[in-house]
Amino acid sequence: MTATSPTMTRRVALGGLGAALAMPALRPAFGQGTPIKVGVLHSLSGTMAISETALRDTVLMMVDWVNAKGGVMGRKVEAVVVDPASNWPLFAEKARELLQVHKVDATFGCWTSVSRKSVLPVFEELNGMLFYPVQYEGEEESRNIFYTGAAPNQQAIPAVEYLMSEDGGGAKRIALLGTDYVYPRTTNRILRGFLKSKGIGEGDVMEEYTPFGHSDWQGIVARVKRFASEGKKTAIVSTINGDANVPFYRELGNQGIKAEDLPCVAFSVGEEELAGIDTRPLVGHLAAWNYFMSVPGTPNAEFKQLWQSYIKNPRRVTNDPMEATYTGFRMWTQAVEKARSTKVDDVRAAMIGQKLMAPCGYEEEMLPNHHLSKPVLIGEVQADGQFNIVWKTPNAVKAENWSPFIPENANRRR
Amino acid sequence: MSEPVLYLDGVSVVFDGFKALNGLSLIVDAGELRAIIGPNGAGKTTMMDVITGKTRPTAGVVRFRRHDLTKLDEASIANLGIGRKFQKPTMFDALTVFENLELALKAPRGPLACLRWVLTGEARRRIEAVMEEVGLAARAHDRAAILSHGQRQWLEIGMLLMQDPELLLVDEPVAGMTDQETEHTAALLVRIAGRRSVVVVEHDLEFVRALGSKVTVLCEGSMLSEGSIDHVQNDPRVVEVYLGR
Amino acid sequence: MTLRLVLIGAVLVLAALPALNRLPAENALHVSDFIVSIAGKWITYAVLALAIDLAWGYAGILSLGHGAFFALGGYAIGMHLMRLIGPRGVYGHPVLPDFMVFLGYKELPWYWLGFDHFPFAILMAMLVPGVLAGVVGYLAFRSRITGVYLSIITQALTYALMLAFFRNDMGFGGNNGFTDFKELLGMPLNTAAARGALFYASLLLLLGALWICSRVTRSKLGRVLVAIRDAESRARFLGYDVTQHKLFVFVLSAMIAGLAGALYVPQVGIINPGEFSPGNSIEAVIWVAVGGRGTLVGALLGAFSVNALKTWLTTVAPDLWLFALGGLFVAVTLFLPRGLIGLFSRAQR
Amino acid sequence: MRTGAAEHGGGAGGFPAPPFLKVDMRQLLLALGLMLWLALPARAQDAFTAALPGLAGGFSDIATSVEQLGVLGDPRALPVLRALQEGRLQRTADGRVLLPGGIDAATGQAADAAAAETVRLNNRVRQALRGALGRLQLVSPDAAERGAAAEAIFRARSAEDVPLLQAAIAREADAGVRAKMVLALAAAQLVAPDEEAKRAAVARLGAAGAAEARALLLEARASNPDMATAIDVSVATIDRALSIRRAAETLFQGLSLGSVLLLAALGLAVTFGVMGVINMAHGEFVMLGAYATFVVQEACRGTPWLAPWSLPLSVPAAFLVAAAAGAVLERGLIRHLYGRPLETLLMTFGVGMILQQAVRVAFGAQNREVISPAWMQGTLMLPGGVAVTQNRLWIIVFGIAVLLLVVAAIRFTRFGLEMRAVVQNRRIAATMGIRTGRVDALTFAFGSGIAGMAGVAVSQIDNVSPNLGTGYIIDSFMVVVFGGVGSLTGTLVGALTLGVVNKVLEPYAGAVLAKVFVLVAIMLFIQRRPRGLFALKGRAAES
Repeated sequence: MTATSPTMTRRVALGGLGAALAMPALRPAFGQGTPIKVGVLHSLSGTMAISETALRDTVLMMVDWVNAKGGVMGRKVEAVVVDPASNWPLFAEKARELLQVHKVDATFGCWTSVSRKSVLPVFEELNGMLFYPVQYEGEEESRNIFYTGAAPNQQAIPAVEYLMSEDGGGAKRIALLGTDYVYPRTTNRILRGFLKSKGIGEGDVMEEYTPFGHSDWQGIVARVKRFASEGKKTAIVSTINGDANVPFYRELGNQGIKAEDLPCVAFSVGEEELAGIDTRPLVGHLAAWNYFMSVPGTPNAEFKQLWQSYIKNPRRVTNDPMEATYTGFRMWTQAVEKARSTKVDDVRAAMIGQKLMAPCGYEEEMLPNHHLSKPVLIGEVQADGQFNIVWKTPNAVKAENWSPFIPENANRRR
Repeated sequence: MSEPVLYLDGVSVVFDGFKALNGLSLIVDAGELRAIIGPNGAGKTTMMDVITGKTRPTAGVVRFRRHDLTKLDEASIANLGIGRKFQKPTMFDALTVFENLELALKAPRGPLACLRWVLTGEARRRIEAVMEEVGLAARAHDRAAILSHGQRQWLEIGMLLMQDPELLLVDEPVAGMTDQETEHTAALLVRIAGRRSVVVVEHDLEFVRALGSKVTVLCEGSMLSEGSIDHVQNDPRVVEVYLGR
Repeated sequence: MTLRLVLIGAVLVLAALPALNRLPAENALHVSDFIVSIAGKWITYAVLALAIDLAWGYAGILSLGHGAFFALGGYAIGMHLMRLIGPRGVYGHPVLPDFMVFLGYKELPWYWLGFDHFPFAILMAMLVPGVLAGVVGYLAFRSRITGVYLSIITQALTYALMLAFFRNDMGFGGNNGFTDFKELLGMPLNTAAARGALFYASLLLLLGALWICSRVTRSKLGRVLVAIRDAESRARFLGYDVTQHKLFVFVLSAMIAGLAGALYVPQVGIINPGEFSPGNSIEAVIWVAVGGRGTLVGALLGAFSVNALKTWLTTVAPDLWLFALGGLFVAVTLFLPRGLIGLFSRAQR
Repeated sequence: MRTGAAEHGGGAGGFPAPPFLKVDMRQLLLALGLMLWLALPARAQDAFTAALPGLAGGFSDIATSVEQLGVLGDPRALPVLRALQEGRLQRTADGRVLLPGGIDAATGQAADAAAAETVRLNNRVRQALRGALGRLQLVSPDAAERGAAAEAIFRARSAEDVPLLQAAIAREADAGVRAKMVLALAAAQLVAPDEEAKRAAVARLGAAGAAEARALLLEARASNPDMATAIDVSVATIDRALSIRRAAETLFQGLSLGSVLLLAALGLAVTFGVMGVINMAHGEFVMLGAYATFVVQEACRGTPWLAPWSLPLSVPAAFLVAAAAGAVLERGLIRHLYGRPLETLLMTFGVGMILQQAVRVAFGAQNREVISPAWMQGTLMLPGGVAVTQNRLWIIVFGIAVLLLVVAAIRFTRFGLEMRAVVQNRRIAATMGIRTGRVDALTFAFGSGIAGMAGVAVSQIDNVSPNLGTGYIIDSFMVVVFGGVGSLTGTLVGALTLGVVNKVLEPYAGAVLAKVFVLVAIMLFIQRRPRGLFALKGRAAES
């Protein structure tokens, strides 16, 4: 199915040329009807390109995949790729263009919260449908967005519970390190509430924020070491954003911080981020996600195979947001088939309750709050850059996008 | 006797240990025309720079009437009534002859005043008169960039006239001029000198002679000799360092 | 003269855009909703380009920090828009914006007071950039920092502001900045009517900015600025206080940029510290270079053409557009020192 | 993208074993262990085999087994625990535990390893493992191993370690190892019931002056209220020692940041300072250098004897790549814009965009992994207990070396002479037969090449991604302007000053505000001295 080369696929998106050009001869014949268009709104240049290009490729892979199966409702699916260039107002403009000019039926896109916040009014005004594949801070629920990444209760809280458990080392003191933006701030606020409920005092929590792309971690890591020398088992909870992680982990390794003494659990570090680091000094540090590439089972094996043959590189890794994109795309095709329509209102109704045996090895379900039920997995970094799953929830956890640990949510408008 | 217009006493300027001016003293009276000569590096241009505020003296007194020039910046000094013509004619190439003169015309210099500025008939007549005087009337609307070297000299002299200063500092005004133009310039400076003080720096001794004024000879940053052109030409020290070569 | 005619024509076409949008879709003159919605944004970019051109093209002040003034204006109106959300925020707090509720603020910081009034916000959109430009300009011009040094300083200025605004503790919403605006002057945003109104407001601002800029450049002040640009020290010896003149035009330019930012934000629906990024400011300078600096029309032409190109290329060539745009910048500086407008005036001669 | 480490992880071939795992040593120990085992009473044998099945269970079973194996003192435990630590211990579905090579740990016989899977670790197991191995290795013939064992016991301490350590101390000949053991003994005594020994331990830990000792003391304080005063005195002693050390470490951090700034700015000091060219693509040249490092590393990967040298080899490679790019840029574009610095600025910004996207297209948008060689990893203890990270120390050294290289190139080479001549008077230089165009190209290439070398250093501490350069360009310009354009001394002093000031401010103001303060301070400073710290006088300052 993936005989299409990446460049050719790009050309489809590029010129909107017909599939005839790009698809090989054994492509199934499509039935009546115009192609179904999906928008791809991921940054291909600028600071976020590091993370987002892989998601663009994932969507294109899924488009190929569904077309190889005969399309959706017998209609071909066509991707419209745009580059919002890590520029938030440009995200809004491109969203509008996708909806008004290209009249896409669904859009897969965004990584940062601010990009989602920027396009949200556009999707609401023009009644579009956005699939957002990244774990985020919650505190949002738009009828035009389906959130296929984790809400805080599906990632952060289980991870900290694990750290405090006997298996996780029994941490009594927590250093919250994060990049200074809304996801870490919110997550840490939720965690503070949670830690308080577990009887950990204010004095045993350290919170520090750094700018995006922060590269000089010497001082902060030294301060964390000092924080850890107060005679209680200490752990680091990192909400450091993608790019700053490489220098952070290098510094952890070089300052000799061993996972046995001072474990660090991260919520934004996956296989892609580790690909830029020598992980041998980091063995034992943790990450909490809803998917790891090392998950056993057929759905994941298929997913990995699909990806590595599409990208023509047997060593390319998969990660959690890619899996969320995959899951979202498949649920969307299921919902379209169920609704027998691509109209946003129909598909939205059909989306709720969609189930899929996801690559993470659990059955995920789209809940009425537009979030997925997901399992929580905790993995330890291994020397080969993969994660060794050391803990997982028995079942998929329902998303709580409005955290009970944020008191203001009590008087939230509904 | 009235107080001097320009009063320099013991002025020294040191650049990186090199003494460009070394205890220079100079007095220029009202209405006086003064020629300054000296070999290259004698400090002529540095002296001009000190008077116009471009260079701060390391030591010494520089006064224009009662004003201490060492405390003022270039613009304030210019606005006190000191005009300067540069050795290398400098003007605004992107502007026309007329506009260059208009900018030089004595008028309020603040940004708001410039924004509100309206060219009155009287101002236009003055500009036109100066253009006649410097022989550029025909080129009023040509950009300064396309003038010949001699015309640029004249335009700068014209700008000096428009400023209507009390003291004119003129650095090598006749370089690149024809003999006829040189004569014309000498006559012009002499005419101006009645009402204003003029300091001329020049190499061309014929021209200095034509000015018929008192001459100051600078050498190595200080005054070597002063007097009529005949007096300095016969001063053995002058002959040795300057004329003799 | 011809340029002015072209300009008038262009403004008329722009003014007609919302009307052409009402035509039925099959009409040849029909303009899509999308074009109308981004044209308003481009107009604010054009005003920013005018402001930069006034400082750079006429007075020779190459500020690589004009994006900062634009963003500050945007933040001022953004604060107003946030105040107008009132109890419609997610947490239903009557006064505090959501992000403040969230970060545990108990009351509005003092610098947020007054922004519930529209005239105050607009005043601040001009004053804050103006005062900042005044302080920075005074210090820099007084010390005779010119040319590339000034460019580097202004670039550092916008960089420092970007870092500062990224901090959530500043009380400006950190990285997310301000979004989710509801209304302005009683009009609900996100409606065609509001977009039309903002479009015409931007057009009015553009005309106003053009009028002010041409009033300045055609006065004697304009000639003084050119004089300062070409031979700063000569202007001093003529008695012009260069610091004052530069400061005047720099502050004026910053205020125009601030107003442009103020109209930009309600149209794009978001303001965040990314607007301060040095790259944005350089890009805006490049619009002016592409169009042709030292001519007001050139600034407009550059802003529209580069942005139109960018909008088009980011869709048709998402992987390659940076090559095209980068190549354009290189080609223009090498081969068209007077910008696109230079092509026209060369053709005229 | 994961290119290389997967090969490493496979462990089949070239992966060099850490020194303490040398095969001969292991065999030696194994033989020693077997001999002891034969002499052991049957009861211990039972306890050993009884503890083994736990290793095939869940993480907490494994941890319990490990702890049991550690206190048994049974030498057969050593190979089992070692294999576990290395991730080479396997277990079968029926609960048997297999050593590498498919040997059943309980029986010592070869067993069927077909359906076996690797026993996985978590941090709790690792912690237990460290303590257990520590106890077993305390008798190791290798001093370094005994030292590591003492450190492990220090962290894992328990009351049972006291006699073990006392015996080991009595035997120990190596003073360094002995000191570690004494400290570990103090840690163990702190949790043992002997009150008298505990008091002595408090004092000894206080004298050690280490952060870890401080943690232990504070931990003990809660359970020993009667000793609170003594503990407080010891903690205060440690804090005094630490505050001095901390100041030294802050200084080091500042110098380290400064040396990165220096490296990034040195190239700019040449292109901007000497030639007056504003190159906004400078950061992209740094990025090219980092990618050159990556490419050299990949090229060396296939040749095992070359692989450890890939980083030193990258230095000339990065220089050449960036210098070539610089020469092309200068000859092709920049020379047409001499005398128009502002246009050069805009043009090179466009070039930067193109370079960034070109690298993104060629290498992908993801970060590339550049591995630090072993000699650049970890921490070095300076006298006085000041800990400095190796990679940053090497970057400081590298920064100084590059600076000296630049100075030497300008002072002592024909090229440097011609360059200075052209800068001082282009026309006269030309009349004397210097080909000024060539000198321009070489100078620019030289500056760009230095940026490329900076990229080698940056690849050791930062992301190797297409955006790498954007993070350095403004800082570099600030360093050059602050230090004084055209002055290498200025660049050096400027970079180090900014680095140290930044790091001193950081704990008080946070990383962002510290940087903002520094930027504002530079802007204000330049008002006072528009030409920077070390202003050049004369002609160069005129422009």
